[in-house]
Formats: sequence, C-alpha cells, structure tokens
Amino acid sequence: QQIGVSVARFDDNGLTVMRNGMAAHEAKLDGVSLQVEDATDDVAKQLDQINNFIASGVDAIIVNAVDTNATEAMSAAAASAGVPLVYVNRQPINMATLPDGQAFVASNEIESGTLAAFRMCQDLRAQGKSGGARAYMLMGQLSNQAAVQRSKDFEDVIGMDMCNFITLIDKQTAEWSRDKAQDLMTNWISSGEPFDAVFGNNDEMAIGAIQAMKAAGISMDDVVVGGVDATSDALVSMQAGEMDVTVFQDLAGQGAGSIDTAIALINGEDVDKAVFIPFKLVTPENIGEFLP
Amino acid sequence: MSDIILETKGLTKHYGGVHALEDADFVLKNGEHVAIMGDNGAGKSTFVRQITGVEQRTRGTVTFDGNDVNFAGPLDAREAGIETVFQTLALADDLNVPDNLFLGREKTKFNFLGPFRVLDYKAMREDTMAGLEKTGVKIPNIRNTIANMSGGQRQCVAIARTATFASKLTIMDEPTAALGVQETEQVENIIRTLKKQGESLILVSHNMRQVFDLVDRIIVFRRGRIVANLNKDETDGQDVVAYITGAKTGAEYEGAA
Amino acid sequence: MSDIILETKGLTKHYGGVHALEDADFVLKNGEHVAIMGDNGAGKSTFVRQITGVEQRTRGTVTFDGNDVNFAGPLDAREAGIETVFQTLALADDLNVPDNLFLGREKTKFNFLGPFRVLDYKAMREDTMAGLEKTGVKIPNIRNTIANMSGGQRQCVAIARTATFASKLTIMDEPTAALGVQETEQVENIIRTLKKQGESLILVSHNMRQVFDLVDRIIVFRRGRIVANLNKDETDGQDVVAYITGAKTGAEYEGAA
Amino acid sequence: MSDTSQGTGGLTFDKSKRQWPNELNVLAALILIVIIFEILGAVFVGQSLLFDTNDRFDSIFNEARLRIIIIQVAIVGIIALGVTQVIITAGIDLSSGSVLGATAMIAMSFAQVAEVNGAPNPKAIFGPAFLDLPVIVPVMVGLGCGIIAGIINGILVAYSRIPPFIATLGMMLFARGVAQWWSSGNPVSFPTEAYAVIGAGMNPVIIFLALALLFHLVMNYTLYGKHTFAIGSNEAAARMSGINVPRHLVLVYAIAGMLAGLSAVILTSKNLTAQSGMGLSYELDAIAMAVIGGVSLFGGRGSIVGTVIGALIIGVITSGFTFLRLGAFYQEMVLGCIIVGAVALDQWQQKRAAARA
Amino acid sequence: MSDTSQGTGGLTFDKSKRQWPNELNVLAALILIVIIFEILGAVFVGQSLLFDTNDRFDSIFNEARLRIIIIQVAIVGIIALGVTQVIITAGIDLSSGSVLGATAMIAMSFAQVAEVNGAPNPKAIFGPAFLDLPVIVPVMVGLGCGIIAGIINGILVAYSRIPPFIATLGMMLFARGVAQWWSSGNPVSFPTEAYAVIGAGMNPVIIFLALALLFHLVMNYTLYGKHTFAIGSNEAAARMSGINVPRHLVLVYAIAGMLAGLSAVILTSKNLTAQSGMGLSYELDAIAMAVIGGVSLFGGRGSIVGTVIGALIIGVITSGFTFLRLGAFYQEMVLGCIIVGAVALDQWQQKRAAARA
Ligand SMILES: Nc1ncnc2c1ncn2[C@@H]1O[C@H](COP(=O)(O)OP(=O)(O)OP(=O)(O)O)[C@@H](O)[C@H]1O
Ligand SMILES: Nc1ncnc2c1ncn2[C@@H]1O[C@H](COP(=O)(O)OP(=O)(O)OP(=O)(O)O)[C@@H](O)[C@H]1O
Ligand SMILES: [Mg+2]
Ligand SMILES: [Mg+2]
Repeated sequence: QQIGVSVARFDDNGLTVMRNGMAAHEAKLDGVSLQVEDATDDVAKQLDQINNFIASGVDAIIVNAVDTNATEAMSAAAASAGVPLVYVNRQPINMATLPDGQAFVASNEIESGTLAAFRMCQDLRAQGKSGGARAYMLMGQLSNQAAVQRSKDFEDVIGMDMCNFITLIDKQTAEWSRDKAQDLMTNWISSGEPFDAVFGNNDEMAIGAIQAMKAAGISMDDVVVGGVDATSDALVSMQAGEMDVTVFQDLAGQGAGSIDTAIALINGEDVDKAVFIPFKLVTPENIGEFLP
Repeated sequence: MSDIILETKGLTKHYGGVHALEDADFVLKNGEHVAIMGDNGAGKSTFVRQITGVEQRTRGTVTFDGNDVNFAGPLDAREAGIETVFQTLALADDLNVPDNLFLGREKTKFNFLGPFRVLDYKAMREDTMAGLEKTGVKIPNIRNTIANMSGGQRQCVAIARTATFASKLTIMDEPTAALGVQETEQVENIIRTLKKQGESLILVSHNMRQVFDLVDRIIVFRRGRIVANLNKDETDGQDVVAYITGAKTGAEYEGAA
Repeated sequence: MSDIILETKGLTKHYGGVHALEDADFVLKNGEHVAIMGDNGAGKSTFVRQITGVEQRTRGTVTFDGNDVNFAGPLDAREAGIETVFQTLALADDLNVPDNLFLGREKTKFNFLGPFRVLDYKAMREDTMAGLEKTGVKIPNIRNTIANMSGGQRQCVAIARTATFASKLTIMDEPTAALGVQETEQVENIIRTLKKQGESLILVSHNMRQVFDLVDRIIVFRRGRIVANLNKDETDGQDVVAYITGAKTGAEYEGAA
Repeated sequence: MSDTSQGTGGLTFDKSKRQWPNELNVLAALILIVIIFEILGAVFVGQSLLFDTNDRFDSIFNEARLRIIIIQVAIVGIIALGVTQVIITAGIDLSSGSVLGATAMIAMSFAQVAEVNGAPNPKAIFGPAFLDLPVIVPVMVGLGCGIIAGIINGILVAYSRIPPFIATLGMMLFARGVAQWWSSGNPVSFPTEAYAVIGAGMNPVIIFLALALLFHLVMNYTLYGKHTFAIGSNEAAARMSGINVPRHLVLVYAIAGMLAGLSAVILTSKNLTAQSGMGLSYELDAIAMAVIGGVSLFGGRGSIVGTVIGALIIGVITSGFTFLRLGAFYQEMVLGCIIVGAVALDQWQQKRAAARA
Repeated sequence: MSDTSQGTGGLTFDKSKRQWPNELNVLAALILIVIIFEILGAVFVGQSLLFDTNDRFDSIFNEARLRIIIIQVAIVGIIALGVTQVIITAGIDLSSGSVLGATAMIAMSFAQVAEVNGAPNPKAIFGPAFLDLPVIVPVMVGLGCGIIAGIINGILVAYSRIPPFIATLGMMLFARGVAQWWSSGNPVSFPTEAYAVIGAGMNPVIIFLALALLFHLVMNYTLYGKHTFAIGSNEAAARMSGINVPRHLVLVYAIAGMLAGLSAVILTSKNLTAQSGMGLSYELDAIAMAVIGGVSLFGGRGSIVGTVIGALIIGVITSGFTFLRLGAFYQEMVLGCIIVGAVALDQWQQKRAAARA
C-alpha cells in the first residue's frame, strides 16, 4: 500500500524524530511504502501536496498539519476523493466534524509548555525563590503555531496564583535556533538584570542560553532552565547538571501509530477518531528512562 | 515677445573641485543658428546639460522664450519646446527603431485609457521610415534592436527623432561625429531646413567646414569659459583656432581664462 | 617570414538575417598604413570585430603574421600583437584614468603572489601622464573616474592606451570622431610616429582629409562588401566618394554589391 | 508579429531568418521536462505523469493531476505576473511573499463570520460590527494593502534612488513584522461563505489565466508596456526622452503590490485561514517563474507568456516529484538544478541564435 | 590616498574639494544610530546602551555589550566579506546561507568525539574510524566544501552566462537539499575539544577582523582587487582590455564560498552542534551588511571597510532592540526601515556631494 505523508517541516528536530519513527515502522511492515513530503511550514503548499497525493492515487494520506486551522480544506479534499486521512501530532480544528475515514493521532500541544513551565515554577519554589523570581523566555518563530502555543502556556502558568511570583522580564524570538538564542541570551546578560529562570520554546534554544550563561560565568545551579523536546543534546546537558526540565513527546510512537491507523482505515476497519499519546516530563530524577 | 529665444547669465557648474563651466553669458536670437566650438573638455556638453535640465546648475539664470526657467529634467525642457540630440544619444538599447524614435511621445489610440492607452504601431512605423529617409541612413531592418546598430545608425536615429518633431529651439551636440560622408550631408540638409523654417539652433561641433557652412555665429569655449563670440562673416578658420587654443581671447572676455 | 602581416580570405559575418560582412578578401603588408572607409552600417566595425576575435566569424580565414588565427577573444588578439581602439571605447566607467590605461596589464610588484600581486600605482600614474601628453588632451584630475570625463577625454584615454604599448598591428575605429581640432592633430601625430616605427595600421575613418594625409592605401566598404582597393596616389576625394556611394565599383570587385 | 518587416535600403536582409521567439524555447523546455518525467515514470513507477493509467478517472488524461499542476502555481503565478513587470524595468521585488503574508492577515480579519458551528466565532479579531461583512470589503482591503505596499516600494525605488533589491528587502522585513504583529502571530480563521468561494475549485486558475491574458495585452499593445520596457532597457534614455520615469515606476510597483494583495485574498480563501507565515519565500518562486520564462534580470527583455510557461514548468516539476516518489531531500536539489538548467539553455539558445548564419 | 592629485592642464581644479570618502558616511550613520539608542535607552529603560550604568562590570563601557555586538555579527560578517567582493563584480550570492548549512553538517561530521559523558557518542555519523580526528580535518573539509560550492557558482556565472541571481539561487536550493539529506535532517553534535576552541569566546571576532584587514589590503592594493572592480564597472571593457574575466569570476566566487565554509566551521564550533536549518537567510543579512556599508548592487563601487561598519550597524541594532526590550514584532519592522534609511542616506549624500560647488 502506498501512503503519502506531509510533514510540516523537515528541519525541525522533533518532527524529524517522528519521521524517523515512521520510517522505522515502515521497514517492519510488509507491502507498505511511504512517500514523505516537506511542507516547509507553508499551509498552502501542504494543501497542494495532499492534492498531488490524490492525483497520484495513494491509498491513504497522513498529515502533520502546518496550521491546525487550515485542516478543513484538507479534510474536504481527501473526503471528496475518498482517500483515508490521518492527522498526526497536531490536532485539527475540525476535530468535532471530522468526516468518516479520517482520524487523529497525537499528543495535546497545550500539555508540553504547561508541563515544563509548571515544573520550573516548582523548582524555583524549591530553591526558596517564592518571594519573587525573574525569568526570560526564548520564543520560536512567531509565525509558528507551536511557538505561539508554548509561549502562551508559559505565560498562563505564571499567571496562576501558585506561580505568579515569577515575573517575565522580557521575551524575544530566537527562531528556534541555538545560535540566535546564544546571542540573545548574551544580550540579556549584558544588560546586567538579575534573573532566575530561562524558558526556551524548544531544547535547542535552551541549550543556546546555557552556553551563553556558561560563557558569562553564571553558575548553572542558580538558574532554572527549561525546554521542550527531550533531544539527545538536551539529555546530555541535563546529565551535566545544566538543563533542569524538558518534555518528552513520544514522537516516534505517534509516527508509528499514525501508520497503523491509516492501514486500518484502508482496510475499512473501525477506528477511534482520536488517539492521544501523552507528553512526559523529563527531569534529572527520571532521565534514566529516556536515555538510549 | 522679444526676439531673444534663449539667454543665460552667469551660468556656472562645478563638479566637486572641477570647475567645468564658469559664468557663461550667452544670447540666442529667434531663428538664429549658433555654433559652439572648443577643445575636448572645454565645457560644451556641460553647458548643454545645464540648459536642458539634465543636471542642476551651481548658479546663474536661464531665460527661455521670455521666462526664467529652471527645468527639473529634460522632459520639462522638451515640453517648453527644446529638442536635444545629446552626445550620449539617449537611446534604449533593447527597443527597435520606431520605438526609440517615438519614445516618450508615442502615437496612441483610445486615449481615454490613460497610461494603458493603445499604441498605434502602424502609424509609428510609417513615420519612422519617412524620418529616417531625411537623414539618408541605411538600416536593413528597422525592427532590429538599437543594440545591433552601427555607431552611425544610432546617431541617425537620434537625429531623426529630433527632426521629426517641431520645436522652438534645437540643440545638437556633435551630431555628425560618427557619420559617413553621405549621412553628414543629409544631416546638414536637415539643419538648413530648420533655418528655413525659422527654428533656432545650437550646434556643438569640432568640424570647422561644417560650422562655417551652416551657422550665423560662433561661440568659443575654453577651460569652462566663453572666450569669443564671432560673426561668421567677420572671422575665418585660423582665427577660430587661435581662440580655441588660447592664442587669442575676445576683447569683451579679457578678464576670463 | 613573409612581408604580409594580415590577410583575410572570404571573411563573412551574418547576424541572423543581416549580412553585415560578405566575403572580405583583404591584405595588409608589414609597416603599411591602410584606411577603411564606407557608409554608416557598411560593415567596417564588423570587419574589425571579426579580426580581433570580439565576435566569432560565420566563415572565412584570417592569417596574422604568417599563422592562421582564430582568436577566442580580444585578449588573444592582443597577446598575438594586435592593439585596438574600438568604436565603443571599452573603458571601465568607475575606474580612474591610470586604472583604465593599464587595465589588463597593470604594473605590479611581488609578482610571485600570482593574482594577488601588488599594484605599482606610482609607476602607472607617471606613465599615464606621459601617455596623455602625447594625445594633447587636457584632463584636470586624472584621479577622476571615466564616468565624469567628456566624450573627447574618453576617446583620448582609449587612444593613449593603445599608443603606450608597442604592437605589430594597430587598429583604430574612428579614433578622432569626438576630438577637437588640437587633439585630432596630436592623434594624427601619434599615427605618423607609428609609421616611422614601422608598425602596421588599419584606420577606420569618415574624414577624407585625414585619410589622404595619413595612409598609403584606401579600402572602401559598401553594403557589407569590399568594393575598392585604391592607392592613395592614384585616387582623390571625389573618386573615393563615388565608390562609397556606389556610383563606381572597383574592377576586380565587379561581381560584388 | 506580421511579416511586413521593413528597412531603409542598405545591406541584404534575409527575412526568412527572423528571430525565433524566445517563448518557443521555454515551451520546448516544458515539453522536454514532461517527456523526461513520462520516461522516468514508465521506468520507475510504471505510471504516466499526465495520462490516465489507472482507472480512477475515465479519460485520456489524468485530470486530477493536470488540475493540481496548475492550481498549485496559480497563486504564486499571479504574483509572478507583477514580478515580471518589475523585473522588466530592471528592478526586483523581494517583498511580494511577505506582503502576501501581511495582507492575508489583514484581509482575512474583515472576512470573518459571526458564528461557527452555532457558537460565536472564537477567533474574531474585531468586534461584532466587523463580522459577516459583505465579501467586497475584505477583497478591497486586500487589494488596498497590496497597493499601498507597492506604492511605498515604488516611491523608494523611483524617488530615493534606493536599489530595488534593498527597497523591497526593507519592505519584506517590514511586512513580515506586520504580519506577526497583527493578532500576535495567531492565525485568523473562519471566513464567510462568500469569501470562501473566491479561491474554491478552479477559481484561482481562472483568475490567473484571465490576468495573464490582460497583462499580455497591456505589455505588448499599450503605452504602459512600452514605457516599462524602455525604462528597463535604458533608464537614462527613457528619462531624457521625456518619459516620467518615477511616476511610471510607482505605477509598476503598485500593480505588482496589488497582485500580491490579490493572491493573499485567493490564498486565504482557498485555505480558509490566514497565517502570518503565509507566502514565505513565494517571492523567490515568483522570480524563478519569471526568469525560467525568459525575463532578463538586467531589464528590458521578457514576456508574460514566458512567465506563464515558466509557472507551468514549476508546477510540472513539483507534481512530477511527488509522482516519482522522490525523497523530499532530492526535490530541492533537483529543483535548483532545473532552474539553473532552464536559464542556461535559454542563454545558450540565444547565443546560438545570435551566431546563426 | 596621498595628496599628489594630478592632471594634464586644462580646467581649474580645486584640490581642497576632494571627494568625501563614502566610508565616513557609513560611520556617521553608525554613530547616529548609537546616539538614538542612547537617547531612547535613557528615556525608556533608564540605562545606557554602550556605557556602564550598573556596577556589574567596573569600567566606562559596558564591555559585555560591546563584545556581544560584534560577536553576533562576526560570523555573518565573514560571509559578508565574500559577498562584498561578489557584489562589486556586479554579481550577487544568494547561496551563502545554505552553503553554510550544508557545510556545517558535513564538516561537523568529521569533528565528532568518540565518547560523550563516558558513553559512546550517540550521534556519530560515520564509523569509529572517523571519530576523534585531528581538528585540521573538519576545518579542511569545511573550507573545501565552501570552495567547491563557490567554484560551481563561479563557473555557472562566468562560463554559462547565467545571471548570478539565478545561478546562486539554484545553488541555494541545492545546498539546502544537501543539508537536509545529510544525516536525514538529524542534528550533528558533540565535537572534539580542539574543534570547540575555534569558535569559542572572542575567536570569531578575531578571525573576522583579521580577514577584513587582509581583504581590505587585497581589494585596494593588488591586481585581484583592481580586476574585481573593473569587471563590476564594465564587464565588456574588462574583457576587451584583456582581463580573463571568467577565470577571475570563478576566483571571486570561490573565495566567497570558502568564507561561507569557514563561517560554517566557526558557527558549529561556537554552538557545538550542526543543524540543517543553520544559516537560513544569512545571505540576506550578509547582503544587507554590504549594502548598508555602501557597496553598490550595480557593481564597481564598495569597500571592505564599509562592510565592516555595515556589520557593526546591524550588531548595534540587534543589541539595541533587545536592550530596549522592544516587542519582537517591531524588530523586523524597524530593521526594514533602517536598512532602507541607511541606503537612502548614502544615496542622498552622494547626490549632494556630486552637486556640491
Ligand atoms: N549584433 C548585431 N546584430 C544584428 N545586426 C548587427 C549587429 N551588429 C551590427 N549589425 C548590423 O551590421 C551592419 C554593419 O554594422 P557595422 O557596425 O559594422 O557598421 P560600420 O560600418 O562600422 O558603421 P559606422 O560607420 O556607423 O560605425 C549594420 O547594418 C548593423 O545594423
Ligand atoms: N560628472 C562630472 N564630474 C566631474 N567632472 C566632470 C563631470 N562631467 C564633466 N566633467 C568634467 O568637466 C569638463 C567639461 O566636460 P564636457 O563634457 O562639458 O566637455 P566638452 O566640451 O563637451 O568636451 P568634448 O568635446 O570632449 O565632448 C571635463 O573636464 C570633464 O572631465
Ligand atoms: Mg561634449
Ligand atoms: Mg563602426
């Protein structure tokens, strides 16, 4: 069976893990062949890719949506051609009205930022800073859904009664990049403002901030640093006692699950409309579970 | 209206430290044909550029047709009635001959369409053939782009452009420099026709024979200044060369140069 | 080695449908000075471009200094010993006068550095002054860029460039077209010097007086073909004009045009 | 062109050897690429790119693929029509993608419905007075935003003498900032039904082809077209000949901006959402279409027909890759090669045409 | 330049009115921008941008900020040195960012350590034979990849007569594909200690400034520089004057490629990781630096000194925004305006200088 896959972007580390999970699962299955396309974070391109898949006569389509608001048009295109469609990783906006032959496999994005932020809040309390703590936030590209969502999660958490001792000094975009984060953090350090926590929308930016702080001679014990993704670099950094919090998303599991769901849909089996795979918080205590 | 078509007073142009034109006082009567001569780099083209608004002068006044003028660009000058053949020709290399001839004043239909009015290619092609015949140039295919024309062919296109449209004053900066024997003769005929029609002319030229053939009066530039103003009948070639080289300077210009 | 420096046989160049040069058979002896005349668009510059390798010919052979040559570009031609002043001058507008004069053969120090060898600005500046004096042109500041030079000043820079370097054959395409009286005289002196030094020359010119003053032999082009080959002493201006306009055609060229 | 080529005597001119129109080369390249894909398809996937090989659709051609080939380039194609005109003036427009992004956010905000699935619109940008507006409002807002951006580009280029690359680079950054600032990066969704019609089905293609025809006529038969070519060919000459160059340039950039605005309207309507990241790098696609279609970056040369064929080439390549199941990594590599190849072929053809006897 | 300006008689020439070097304008713009930030800083955040206002560092200047201003532009600045030379030949290099990305992945793969935290390197790309290599290997690989990409660019531009915009656009797509294909998009991390030294601390700045000095001398005092300017000024003239234009262009693009490769080495060393998305849009930053520094996109005009000041301007702006805690949205908008403003100022100054009595 031929399955077309459209992934939001290829140069995203997390989504690459998911992609590799799909490829590994494909190798295990007989007679399933995947065709994976890069939507380069472009909603319109993704819709075109789906139409191209339909024109090529694939048996099913898996979509990792660039913009979860744009899924209505995709559902309509696949439904009218009678091709099964599985959304993966990001929840489509038309979840409630998803046509037959379509399903959703993912984790709930709102969890990721919230889990990390809440744990950072607890760590700060544990350090005895509940009288007032100051934080910086490094954001991903502002045109990106996950960046907007995770930033909002963090701000929601520090707006809660339990965590409102944290004040956000500044938030800027470092475009998901370690290098930009490093420069941005150095800029912040150069203003001389004291701070207690740094939250990165992803691990790469958190690591960049750590590198900048180490270069400035700031002790990593005094600062709580959090990220999202649990990349292997982040785990190494956590082992070294630098990174304090990250969030693991079973992306490989999502990828494999989406293929299984797609095959079930092709075979006309009954499938749950939504399959949720939860996020897991990673801290120095439980890091062992996540090491290879 | 007076019988003076063009008058400049104290016209001056400096390029950084280079004083290319200094205090030029110049008068041209209606219907008069005047030649400007002088060494290379004497400031002749600079003088032309100040009058036609291609550049903004450093100081001085220009009076055209009774009004003080300060053209913002050659478009203004043309609209006021000055047609110019520049030394650098001003042709669009990728366009063909009729397109160049009518550049900036195309013949159009459906004029209510504003900038989107429709071009009348046929009329322009016919007028082009007529205009080129006046210059005597041979062009095998007028649909070829200007980039593919020989030096003389380009020059003839530029001249035909000027000759096709009536004006109060025509300025030609070395129009026959690149032309062959026959073509030069034709262009000189065009100039004679202008004289008959009573149009004024400023001719920049290095060709002594041509100048004495065609104009009424000769102005000599040297090192950015006007150094002589000679009636054709009261001078001769040797005399003019003396002014050009600096062996002589006109009485009224003694202070200069 | 024979005493023939340049010979072309059946040299032809077509631009699409335009037959700009047809079957040109041409011979130049060592030390001989020859003029090429003809109408605008007759194919003179085209002929020059084929010899110097600026363009690739449609067919025909060129023999230079005893060897069949097919220059890939003007660089090859120059290395073989042909110096050319092109009608389009070939100057770099943003560079100053010495830079242009020595373009492509700069004086350098530390030559072991290959492409990164160091320029000898001082020597080049001095040689520039000497070269320009030969042409008699006046340039107020040689550190000014070429873009700011007058038409004649540019032409003199191009000529000085050619005159500064010895060669076996010099080609000049309308070198004095933009020049004033004095400068023209100086350039003619340069040409006379070349004659004395025994260097061969091809001079493209529309100036009858100049041609009769300077060269040994006159070749006339018409409509892309050679139509006459005249010894200076056996002809006169009217005769040449007759060939140019097509009133006459050389006996040996009867089949042509 | 008719056959009444004329000249004023002189050299022999052989009319039969007229110049081979450049568009034919581009068309030949398109056909060549299709043939290559057909061959590769037959060898590697046992299918045909354009013809029907499985019985899903009963006709000679694979209609779904023909349709997607052109739909997917129609929107960028509309931008490319404007970019073509800008490049012909020897300019460049790097801002069109970002202007599309900013316009998408703004126009969509005026196209929202009041109720979604019975509940009030959860993403309304403005108050209730701005919901359920007639479709003309967002369309006009979209065109207006594009025109304003274009006019600013044009003024910078024409009056401040800033190189177009820089002026439009500045606009690109600015518009990208605006797109993200508007609604703080949140997408704008849920348009009215009337708005959703604009970009539905084949409508983008119809609009693209109609505009292409219109601008083909404008570029070839009107004063506007002639002056556009003249400015690109030799701006100084155009100025000296009395063309009001600055005013004309502003007009050209304004039209290019308007087309970017229009694309934003169609794109948001097609996708039923506006995202601040929309249109990112579309400017490069649009430029690639124009250049593959034979528009010269030095100005003065090019045609709308060429650009349309250039757009089709990109459409065929994109669909062809999916059809060949080529790994996404290779797509960019091959696309890079094809762009370079197409232009190299064009250059070589032109050189050969110039040298031909 | 010395004061021995000469000429051959003729007009009056007033030596005291020589041309005001263009670099001074750019410097003035830099100072102006710093002053604006100082004023805004005093008003809105009660701090100074460059001077020490809190006691964390005991000196007149805020040294940490001075350092970050230049560190953050040093790597793109190295690219800009090459881009400056390319633009002076009237070319453009859109590929440098992607070439950096591809080179980063490849070079880093040769710089990996065998053991991380006691365990074998979890991300090793090649077998054990390629781990713990001497630092010269990845550096050479990096420079080599850059040079190869540059040579291909140069050959396309010089011999196939493809416009530089297109040739390097093709290379940009190709290199981006290579970057993603290499290790299928997975980041490459954990370099050897020796490799990590290259980009540590102020090393990028030292390398940048040393190269700037070197190329300043090369552009002004060697044949290479003169021919680069000549080609940009009038390529046909350069060709007719006997410069081997194609060979020279290949050299220029190769040097630009090499500098992009070097940046990749420094960047990966500084970040201790290589990612396929690295370098994205660096080409635009590099071009912006060059152009703000007064390099003309029409070719023939520009200087290395100008580009270095241009880089500093961008550094000050980036740091200044963070310092003012300006919302991220506004940064791009303001950066767009400043780029346009700087060039407009330069154009206006030049026009005024030309018109000055
Ligand atoms: N690249 C080209 N493409 C097409 N036609 C061309 C091209 N170059 C020249 N021609 C044509 O070839 C003919 C000969 O041109 P050429 O430049 O040799 O004339 P010429 O004798 O030098 O004239 P002039 O005295 O005006 O310089 C002209 O009719 C010209 O239009
Ligand atoms: N833009 C400029 N910047 C600096 N100097 C200039 C500029 N334009 C002209 N010049 C100088 O001004 C002087 C006069 O130039 P102009 O072009 O008026 O001479 P001309 O009399 O027309 O000479 P020709 O007979 O050679 O055409 C020359 O020395 C020239 O170098
Ligand atoms: Mg002049
Ligand atoms: Mg000629």
